[in-house]
Amino acid sequence: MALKVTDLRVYYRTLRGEVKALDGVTFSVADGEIMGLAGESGSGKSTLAKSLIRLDGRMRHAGGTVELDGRELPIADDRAMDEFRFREVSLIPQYSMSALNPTRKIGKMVGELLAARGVPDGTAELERRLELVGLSKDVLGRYPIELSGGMKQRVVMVVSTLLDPSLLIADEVTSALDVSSQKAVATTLLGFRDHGLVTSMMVVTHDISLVYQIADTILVMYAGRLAEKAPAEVLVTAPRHPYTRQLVAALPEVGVRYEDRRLTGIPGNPPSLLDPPGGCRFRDRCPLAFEQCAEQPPFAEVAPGHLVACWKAE
Amino acid sequence: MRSEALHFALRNRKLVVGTVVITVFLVAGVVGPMTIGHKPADYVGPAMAPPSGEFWFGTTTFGQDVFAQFLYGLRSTFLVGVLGGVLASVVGMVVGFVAGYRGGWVDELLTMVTNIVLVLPALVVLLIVNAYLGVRSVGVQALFIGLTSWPWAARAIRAQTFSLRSRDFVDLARLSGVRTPKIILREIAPNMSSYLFLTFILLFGSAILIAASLDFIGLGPTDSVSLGLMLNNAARWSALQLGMWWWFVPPGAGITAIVGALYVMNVGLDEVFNPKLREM
Amino acid sequence: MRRYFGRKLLVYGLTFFVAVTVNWMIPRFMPGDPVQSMLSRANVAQPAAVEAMRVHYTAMFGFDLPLWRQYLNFWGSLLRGDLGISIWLFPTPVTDVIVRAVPYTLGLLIPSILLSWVAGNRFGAFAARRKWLDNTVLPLGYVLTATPYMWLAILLAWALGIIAGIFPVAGAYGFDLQPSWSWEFVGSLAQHWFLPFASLFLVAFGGWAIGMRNMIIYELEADYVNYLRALGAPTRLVRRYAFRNAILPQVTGLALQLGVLVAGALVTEIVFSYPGLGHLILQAIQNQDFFLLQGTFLFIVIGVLIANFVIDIAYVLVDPRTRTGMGEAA
Amino acid sequence: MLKLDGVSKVYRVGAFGGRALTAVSGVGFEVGEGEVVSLIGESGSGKSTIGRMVLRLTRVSGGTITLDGKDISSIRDRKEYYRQVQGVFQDPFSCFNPVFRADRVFAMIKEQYFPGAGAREWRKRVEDALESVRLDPGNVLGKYPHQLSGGQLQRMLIARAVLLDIRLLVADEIISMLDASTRIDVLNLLADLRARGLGILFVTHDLSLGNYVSDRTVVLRDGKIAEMGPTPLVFGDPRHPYTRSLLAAVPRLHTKWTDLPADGTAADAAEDLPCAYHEAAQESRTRPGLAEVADGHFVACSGGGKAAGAALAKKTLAKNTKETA
Repeated sequence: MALKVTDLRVYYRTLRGEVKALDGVTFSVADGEIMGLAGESGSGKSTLAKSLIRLDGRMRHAGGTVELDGRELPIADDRAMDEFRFREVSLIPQYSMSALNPTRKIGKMVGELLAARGVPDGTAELERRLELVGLSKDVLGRYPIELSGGMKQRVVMVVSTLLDPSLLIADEVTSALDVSSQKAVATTLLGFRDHGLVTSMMVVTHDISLVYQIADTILVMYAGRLAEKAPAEVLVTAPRHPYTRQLVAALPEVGVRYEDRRLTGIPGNPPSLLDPPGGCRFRDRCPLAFEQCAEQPPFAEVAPGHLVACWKAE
Repeated sequence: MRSEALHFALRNRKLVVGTVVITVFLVAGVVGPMTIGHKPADYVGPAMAPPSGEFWFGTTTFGQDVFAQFLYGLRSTFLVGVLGGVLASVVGMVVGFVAGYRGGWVDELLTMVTNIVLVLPALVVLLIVNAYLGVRSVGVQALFIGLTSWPWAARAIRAQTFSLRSRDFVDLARLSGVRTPKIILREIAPNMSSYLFLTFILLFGSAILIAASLDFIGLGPTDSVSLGLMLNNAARWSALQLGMWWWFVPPGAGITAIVGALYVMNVGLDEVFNPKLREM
Repeated sequence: MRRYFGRKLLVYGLTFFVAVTVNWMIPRFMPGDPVQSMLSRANVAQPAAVEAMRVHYTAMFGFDLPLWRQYLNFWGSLLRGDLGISIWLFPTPVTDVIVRAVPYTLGLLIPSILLSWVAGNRFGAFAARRKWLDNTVLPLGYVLTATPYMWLAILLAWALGIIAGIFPVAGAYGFDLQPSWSWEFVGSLAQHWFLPFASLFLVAFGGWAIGMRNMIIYELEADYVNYLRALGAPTRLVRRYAFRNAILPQVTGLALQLGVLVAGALVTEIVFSYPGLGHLILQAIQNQDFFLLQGTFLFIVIGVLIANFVIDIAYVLVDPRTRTGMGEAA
Repeated sequence: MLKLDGVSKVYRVGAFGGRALTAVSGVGFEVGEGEVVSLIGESGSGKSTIGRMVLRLTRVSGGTITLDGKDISSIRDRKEYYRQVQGVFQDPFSCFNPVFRADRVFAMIKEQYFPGAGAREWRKRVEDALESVRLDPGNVLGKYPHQLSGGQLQRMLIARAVLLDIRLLVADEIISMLDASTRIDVLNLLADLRARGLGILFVTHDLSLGNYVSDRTVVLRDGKIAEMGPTPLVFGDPRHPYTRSLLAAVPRLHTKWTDLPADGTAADAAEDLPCAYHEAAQESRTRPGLAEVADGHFVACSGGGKAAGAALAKKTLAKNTKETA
């Protein structure tokens, strides 16, 4: 088991109180697994992704553990986490376009980063890997502003995976891209795993159809909790959680036309996480809700590798 | 959202301290002179007397009451600050809004003018103007200060306007048939009201400092007392050599306290308006 | 980059043009006869000398010529380096008077600007690091920037000059000395230099420290900082980058503050009777020596423009973005 | 109703308009009453610029845009134009001035267009409009924008447009920032408006959305039309290699990229096809640069087959900054 998250809770401090953005999640990611982490805004997917590498100033670790390759990650301890960052857990951020220091030549910046992390000389490897994503080593001698957006994104992808991390988190890396660029980035991610540069991967996205293309499994979150995890194919074709089912049904596909088949969304809004209601958080919007839903259903395995948090999921 | 700002405002030490200091001086400047029986230039006491129960800040070489001068001086200092600050803010806003909103050659032209006035050292220009034209009243002094100190404000407001202009709500207002001046006034300006206020505070402070320098050089108002003029007199009549510290310490301390309080208030407000700077 | 400098030079050229025009225009807007008002205040005893001066100044202004001619003549003599003749020190040419004073002003300004900038930035970055330091140093910084230059100068002169008696409080060197390259003279020069320098330095230092502290705090929120942190980069590296990037707006700030710093130097010189341009301005005003005043004004404007240009060059050297030709946002 | 004829947009960039940047060149198409036309393209294709030109937020550099045969730039009274043509934009949060209550967008319409309407009568109209976009007036009136969801805000903006009895709506990427569970409902609203006789210009980068709702599709590439025609034809039988490669790159829910013929082969296959424009008979080239290959189905020259496919492959990563123009 590469990654094992147990009952993780991370809260956001705000003026009106703590937002329970991540409220008790338990799951694991196997070696070599690419797990898509899907959810809408406010589902807690970004909080989960950030928690695994670096809590920002307003986030508080409220409980639970994270284990990577059998070692517990000290996620609440910013200093102690440094040892794991980059080497064990790494991140491709959403803001790739601005992730590089604008006043340093790229090669110099990477060199200084590596030296600071105690990695001897990574230049040769760096050049090799840039070539892998179709960049010449000339980019090392340039400033970020001299590169196009796509080039910057590729540089960041290479830098993030340079130390062969055990877990790579890709946070909404395709959301601002055109379809053709999305495909290329997604394929590159797949290539990282296939070439063994990273062991496992978490691809955070709001776009299920995209993550379906490259992920082995997909984990769906809703309102700070896990809804369903299943192999990608199963999740898309035979989802068991009513939320997943409605969500997948609401996605228009090429070929589906309004006149032929009118799709519908999910009525209602997710609950506020400042003071979330007890029990299943989807129950106000759920067509199947019944009395038992006042109690939080366990995230239970209903078939091999298929976990669902719903009393009605058999 | 508004109550949130208030919540932080009341808990922001910098803002509270700054506001209290300003208020105290403002009240002293407005109410104080009414409590004093004589004019600041009257020869009311013994010459060169150190502070005492009767003359709190002592007297000048000629037996004038330094405390009375201080209170009257606060008044003109605030007046010059407010008038100069308001005028500079207005000019800066007009130039900044128009340049930022219209863009194109209007922007090019206004930016050019702004840069020219920006590069010219304001005090030195004021020296020339005041010396030749014999500017000798607080109002006119404030006018000239206002007319020379707006450029950085215009630049800052232009940049803000420029970024707000591309926001969709501006387009939506245009689609609603709202005319440009109204869009600037009712859509863009409210969004940077905190920023405009901060700009005004800084201009207020800098107007006070510029006026004090002019007064000190001897180009101050002839019809009233100001803190800068007090410094000028103290220096001219060798208060320094005579060890009359009570003559030159209060006016300088007054200016420093007012301008410093304005700056601290500014930071406090910035923290209130800008969640990023708030301490959690 | 060529465009960047081209634009800057255009602005400076226009500024110079505006300054000269203002300089030419103001005496002509002055109520009454400028020559008469100048001479009435001039401390010249002999009537013959007064008459000579009247002839000279009337010719200088050239009031009998058409305006455009006056204006062109003004430019003509300016370009020949002729700024007229001082009334206060008649018949010394204004240019000579100014050239004698400039070294003193530069001697105060350049070290105080550079040192306060360097030290203020270092200190501000350092203060942003620790909460307690930030909380104690910050208010001090604000008090310093809010202090009128002349008042700090007076306080220093009073405390260290009059009371403690460590430093002299007037002039650039001892009254009993003649300028020479002797140790005695240089020592006296340094002693007289220190207080004005210190008061300029302190006020400016406060401003830079605060500016840097705020810049660093913004910079530490930047995406590249978050990325570096996520990759476990040590604080040392992150701070180094943040400092380097926060310096850039401070360079621009230096250009913006030049006018204020020059003004500060002028009033400080007045406090210490330091024989620089500030002292000249005071004398010019007291003696109604408008030629001297105007000449000093032009000199200062030229100096500020040159300094601005130097800063622009420095900016290009420290910010790679201006060099690539893509970041022409200036 | 709306007709674009040879419309171009050239931006002057740099000081004093030193360089020119062509965002749109020679685009012509129509939007009829009760018709949804989707304008599909990647970032930098000029699709948003076209939307803004139709809304008169950006000046047209060349060609004409006409409404019922009348050049829109000749309509002096902008209000008169905006009474008939309205827009909804991509980012609902950016459309609301954050310092005011959300229903200010309605008040602005009242102030500008119906100053005489009584308060009660107006409130009724607003409530009706809100109900027509399936919002509960009690839930949204009097709230600040940050208290509402993106979906709610976007519906309010549609309600705002509907208040004016418009005939044409420009919907610029209106659902790309919404969550998956609510976006389809907003999309359905567009279809409802169409049923009421409105013409809709639906600007999007998402092929599946365009396909879902539109009657006709215009595929833009680098400011020019690559292909256009009835949606089923364009998507069912794409004739331009660019359209094909776009379709191949769209992530689908039940088909993986790997299930399609491999990357290269798809492109190669497209390249091997002869250029549809040049194949077509001379007399079918009824519009400048476009040939009518089927009824109402136009296609541009593939630009030398291979070049087009290769260009896309290269572009794959090179251009992915979001369209800002």
